Amino acid sequence: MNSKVADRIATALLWFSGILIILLLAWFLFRILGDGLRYVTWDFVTGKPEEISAGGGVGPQLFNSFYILFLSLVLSLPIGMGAGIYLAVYAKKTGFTNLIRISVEALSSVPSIVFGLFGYLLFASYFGWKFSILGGACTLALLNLPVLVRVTEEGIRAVPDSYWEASLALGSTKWQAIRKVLVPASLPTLITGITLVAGRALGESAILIYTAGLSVSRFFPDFNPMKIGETLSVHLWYVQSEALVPDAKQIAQGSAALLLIVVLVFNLLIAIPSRMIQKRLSGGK
Amino acid sequence: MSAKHKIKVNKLNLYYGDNHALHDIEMTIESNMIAALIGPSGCGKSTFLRTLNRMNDLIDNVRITGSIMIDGQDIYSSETDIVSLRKRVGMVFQRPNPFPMSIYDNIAYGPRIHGIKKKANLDELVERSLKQAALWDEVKDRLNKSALGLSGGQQQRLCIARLLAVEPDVLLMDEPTSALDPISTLKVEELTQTLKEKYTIIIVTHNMQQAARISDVTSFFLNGNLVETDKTDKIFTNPNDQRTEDYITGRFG
Amino acid sequence: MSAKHKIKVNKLNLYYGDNHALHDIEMTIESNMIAALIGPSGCGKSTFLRTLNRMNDLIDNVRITGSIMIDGQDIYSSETDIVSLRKRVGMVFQRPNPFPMSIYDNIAYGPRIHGIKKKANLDELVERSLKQAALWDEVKDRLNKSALGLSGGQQQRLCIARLLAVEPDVLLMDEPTSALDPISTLKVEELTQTLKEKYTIIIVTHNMQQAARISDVTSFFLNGNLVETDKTDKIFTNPNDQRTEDYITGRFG
Amino acid sequence: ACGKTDNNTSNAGGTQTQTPAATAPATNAPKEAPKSEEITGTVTASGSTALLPLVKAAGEQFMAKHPKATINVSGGGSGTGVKNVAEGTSDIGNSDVAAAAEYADKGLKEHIVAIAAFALVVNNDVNVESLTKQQAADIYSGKIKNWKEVGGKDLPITLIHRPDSSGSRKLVQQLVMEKTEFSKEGVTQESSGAMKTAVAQTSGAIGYIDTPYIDNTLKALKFEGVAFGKETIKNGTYKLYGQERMYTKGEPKGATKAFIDFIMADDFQNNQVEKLGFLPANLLKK
Amino acid sequence: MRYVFVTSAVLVSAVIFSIIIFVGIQGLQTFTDVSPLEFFFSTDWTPSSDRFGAFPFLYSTILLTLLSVVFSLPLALAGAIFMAKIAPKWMREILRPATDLFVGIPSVVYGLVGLTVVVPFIGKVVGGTGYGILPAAIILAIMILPTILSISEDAIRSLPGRLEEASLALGATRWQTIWKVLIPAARPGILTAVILGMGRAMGETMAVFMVIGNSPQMPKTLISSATVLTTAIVKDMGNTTYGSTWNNALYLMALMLLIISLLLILVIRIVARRSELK
Ligand SMILES: Nc1ncnc2c1ncn2[C@@H]1O[C@H](COP(=O)(O)OP(=O)(O)OP(=O)(O)O)[C@@H](O)[C@H]1O
Ligand SMILES: Nc1ncnc2c1ncn2[C@@H]1O[C@H](COP(=O)(O)OP(=O)(O)OP(=O)(O)O)[C@@H](O)[C@H]1O
Ligand SMILES: [Mg+2]
Ligand SMILES: [Mg+2]
Ligand SMILES: O=P([O-])([O-])[O-]
Repeated sequence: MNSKVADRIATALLWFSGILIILLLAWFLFRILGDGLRYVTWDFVTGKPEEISAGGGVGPQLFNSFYILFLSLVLSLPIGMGAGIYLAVYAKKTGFTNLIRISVEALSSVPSIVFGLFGYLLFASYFGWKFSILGGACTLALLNLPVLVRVTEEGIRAVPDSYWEASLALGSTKWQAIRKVLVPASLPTLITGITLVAGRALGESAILIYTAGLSVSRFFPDFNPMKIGETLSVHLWYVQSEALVPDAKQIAQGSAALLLIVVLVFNLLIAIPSRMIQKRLSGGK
Repeated sequence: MSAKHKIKVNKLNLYYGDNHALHDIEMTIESNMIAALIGPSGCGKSTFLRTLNRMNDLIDNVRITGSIMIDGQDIYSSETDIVSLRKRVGMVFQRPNPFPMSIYDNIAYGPRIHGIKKKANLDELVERSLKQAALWDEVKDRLNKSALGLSGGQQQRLCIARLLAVEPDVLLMDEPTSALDPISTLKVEELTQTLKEKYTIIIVTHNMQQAARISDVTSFFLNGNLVETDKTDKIFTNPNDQRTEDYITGRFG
Repeated sequence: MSAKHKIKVNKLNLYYGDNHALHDIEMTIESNMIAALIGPSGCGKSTFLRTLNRMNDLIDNVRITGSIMIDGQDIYSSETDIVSLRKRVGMVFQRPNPFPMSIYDNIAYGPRIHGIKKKANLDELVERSLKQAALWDEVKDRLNKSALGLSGGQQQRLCIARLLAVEPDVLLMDEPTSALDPISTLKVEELTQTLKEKYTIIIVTHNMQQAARISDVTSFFLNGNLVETDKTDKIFTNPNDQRTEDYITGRFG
Repeated sequence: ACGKTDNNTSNAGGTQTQTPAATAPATNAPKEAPKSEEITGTVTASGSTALLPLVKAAGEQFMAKHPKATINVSGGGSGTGVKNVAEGTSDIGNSDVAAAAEYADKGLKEHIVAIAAFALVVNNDVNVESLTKQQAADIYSGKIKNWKEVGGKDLPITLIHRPDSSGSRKLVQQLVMEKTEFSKEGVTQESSGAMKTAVAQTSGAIGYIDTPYIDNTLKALKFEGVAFGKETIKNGTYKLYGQERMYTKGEPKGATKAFIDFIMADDFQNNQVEKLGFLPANLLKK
Repeated sequence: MRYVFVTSAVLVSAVIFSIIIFVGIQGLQTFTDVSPLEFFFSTDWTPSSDRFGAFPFLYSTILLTLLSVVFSLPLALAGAIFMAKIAPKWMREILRPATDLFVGIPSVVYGLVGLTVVVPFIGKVVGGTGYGILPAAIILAIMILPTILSISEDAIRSLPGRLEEASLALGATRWQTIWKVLIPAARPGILTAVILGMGRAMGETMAVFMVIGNSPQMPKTLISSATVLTTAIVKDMGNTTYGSTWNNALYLMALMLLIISLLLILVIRIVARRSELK
């Protein structure tokens, strides 16, 4: 009956771990939101930052976060999906595709600080863009590429072969089959991937310090992509480490809470349509 | 002479890499007939069927020699447009494979990719195809629901309707009923009988009763060889080849 | 009285959520017999088999009423120890499912979890079980190789040997040969004949020839109902129920 | 060496002027009749965190005066400022110390904009009021590890450093440590502000920051018995100060020039600099 | 159309190659001024006096990475087993999105919590400043927990159900089944999870930067100020001139990071291939 006791103890321990993880996560949320939520006022979210006195907002930083995210997706989605489709559909098993596959894996393992160095030298310095929203977006796009390639490939591979065959057997070209059947059917996976990428882009700091800079345009919103463009995550780090404004700690905590809310909302916003698509695709089953 | 045959296969050999899967196949198939392909598992029935609309082109390392003439034209010649070949020679698969879209969009898929955009034309085509596939009455009220919500048998008829909407003239069917229940099977079998008035149908089946029930001619494959082709009656009562007889009477397979 | 029967099933009903999958099943099975369960796909054969060692407990939303007595003890009573029930009532599955370990470790797995630790005892048990399962000669030189390297038929016999090593007295087999080639099938069938001297065997099969060849009694299921149970000879030559006759002569299914 | 080609020089101020005018939404800037000498363009300044309060304040005042000009100021440390201006990623590099020798041939132009005193600061729980130069050097080189060795209570010393990029650190090296090396013990903080927070929060901590940062959360030590002040610096008894520099790549142009001129002008020098806790650039010359 | 796809794929390859070449060339120039022996084995990092011993950074990186995995793995694995095999459905439906959310939390936010909660706490309990490898490892352990957990869970969940059935049908308890059959069978997946977690821990920069103390020395204890490769790069990259020995040395550290990451990927591939062969 020894094994039964062991079973019971193990089960209890596993339950304990599960609960501990939930508690840990809850504690984390509580900490961040509990410390920061009270600073997240409308003025804080939309206001311009103050350089010296207390009471500055993070409006431009929030705007830049989304603007850089948007630009980086515009840049990386076509290439990432293109490469993903190539690997999933066209690529036969050759040295060439193997090389590409290894490249994607290698690229996804590159520490973000290395991307930061690369982006700084290439965009800020060599292209002479200085610290700019565009430079940040381009570097982020590089960071995102491997994730997008992978989710596209996985998404399309997960689509049953039969769809592909059915479409071709109806006399479609490969491109028609990809566009009208494969990509729509893999949309939920793609959307999940995009959420992942967006989360990374919103949270990235090491890369952007070197490419997008540490301050913001005085105009808000400023759509000029060549302007310096500190994002919210970078601001959080910078403001607490520079600590020049008297309310630096509050701004940092408020930014942390705001970032968390943004990530949460983003997840929700994307999860809902993705679930709806999923439902439609599976015929409500 | 040869133009009189709908399909004429000449010394067809197919290799999957080193695996010689079809040996010197010779066959002719006439219009408005149902030809059944039978044989034990792995004998090359599906492989042969898929050479007829060049679906094997999708597989790496496939090598083909010999020729297949459809309407007097060699489908393996370099001039052949594979896309329009596949439009003419449609295929139904073993497992129903509707797209994850509405019933309507499934049927309209083929016409749309071939350039029909007008709603009225599409509506008419969808209705006609579904009627031809004996599915219209069952689905006419739910055309905008997902096709994946249909039962297996309905899905298979939907796939046939989807095919009919691109107006092929040859239909290839690879064990189209093996995933279906008996009642759905019956419906699909009945459907083939009405379709053969307009189409040439080639059907692979494991079920010898089915071959006997629905086909006009039957070909028996064994280990990549075509053992014999003959009138279905003849094959099932008095085949020329001993191996055919052994197979049909259940002595192996 | 009832203690004389090895297994006695009383008014057994099983529901998967709302789906009433087994209706008032009544059955008795004696020791040292092979009982075959036949019936069309989806009729509840596997479901019934799995009630006998409570494998259905793993599935959410399963509800069971009625009782099953094995050796006079209700296996669904609250006192029953499921783990030791499963030790007594072993199961072989449709697809061979060896663990990704060595052959030796596969066989020794059961004894080890039941507390046998001594190398000598285990060695002996492994050898005896493999011999019983007619696999010893084929694998005795590669006991430390992965079991996944065996052929399908060998894997299935390995699974049987693995079961025998825990010394059950009832063997449940769910289509144990349907994934196997004819020669492996034959070996497994022969094995059942030698095993029945020591065990009570209940086997689900799609293959009526197989049921006829190996079983002593046969039960015919249809739509979750047990239509009839009788001596196998009787069922296959002169069944009581018209539906059984229809099924056996291939009129449906 | 791809980064620092001549396109950077042209970037300093002048060429920038069109970009914002072309794309920045004009609606945000108050509509004014275009003046003939209206200043437009973006100036980015980075570097010394010691000088940061002054540049940020100057930037705000400048922008208030010139609604179409943007001054972007960030820290990073003096080394960062010099590097950024040399490589063309900033228009102005702020520094507490003269640019390192390696920048000699980069065509950097120095503008001394203020004098800044700095002080050795300690946590409020340290009961030492003054350190000699030798004591300070021994503490920062790790020779002295406890406050009791310099007359305080028994409390271990925690060193708070600035990174190598810091001008303040270089000043301490030059003025206090001379040839001795900094100990590697202790914690390194990114900026003057962070140094202040760390010293204020860590028991037994010592650090160094510019005097504009000093408030009652921590304690400034006398150096060689002298407290910092305008007079003690002027008369040469308080030795811990630096000349604050703004570097440009070549002669400043456009908005950059206007901004530096604004800071150097008497109005700012006489009325603002001291208010911000700094001393005018010409203090020592007077 | 095909060529568009090929071009995209080639582009992706080009990116990684240009990064490797670029960082490689720049980094290797260090050796014109610094001997490899000094760079890799000296513990004295005083670039202002031309002493470039990067060993402390490498050492701390490895120590920190291993420590975070050691902290994270038991809980992550237990959580994965719990989610895959034990948790009721409703609980799984809380845990899954919760872990997903935690992957999405920006690293600076983790850093901030480390700085405002963990560092002061350690300072209070153990004494000292509270900065060092320990708080960094705690924060990283929380950061990589969801990564390890969800990949391991997938690995366990994707095991064929027949393994579990086979074990239970032999009279094994659930725990015996999990411990003796499922975990060994899922080992390649779990290993992959651990390696990916290691990669993430090793590459993390800002969160570590905020809590590790940043002294360029060999850490004597887990709560003495230290520097890892990533933070060494961030700390000085901004203020060293391109082409200087110091700057090159930072690129060499980036190259080391890159090489270690690539090696980890290689390990994953080998693990994957081995489990495929089986
Ligand atoms: N994609 C492929 N690559 C390599 N060999 C293949 C491939 N498809 C089929 N084969 C081989 O070709 C031979 C014929 O296969 P095919 O699928 O045509 O048989 P079949 O008669 O349709 O069998 P079944 O009745 O089981 O469908 C077999 O030996 C099979 O293993
Ligand atoms: N896990 C489950 N959840 C819900 N319904 C189930 C489940 N397993 C089986 N069923 C349903 O119970 C009925 C009986 O299934 P069962 O698997 O017992 O049939 P079977 O006779 O073994 O069929 P087959 O010959 O195809 O194996 C079927 O309608 C099936 O859909
Ligand atoms: Mg086939
Ligand atoms: Mg079954
Ligand atoms: O003023 P610093 O930041 O260079 O010390």
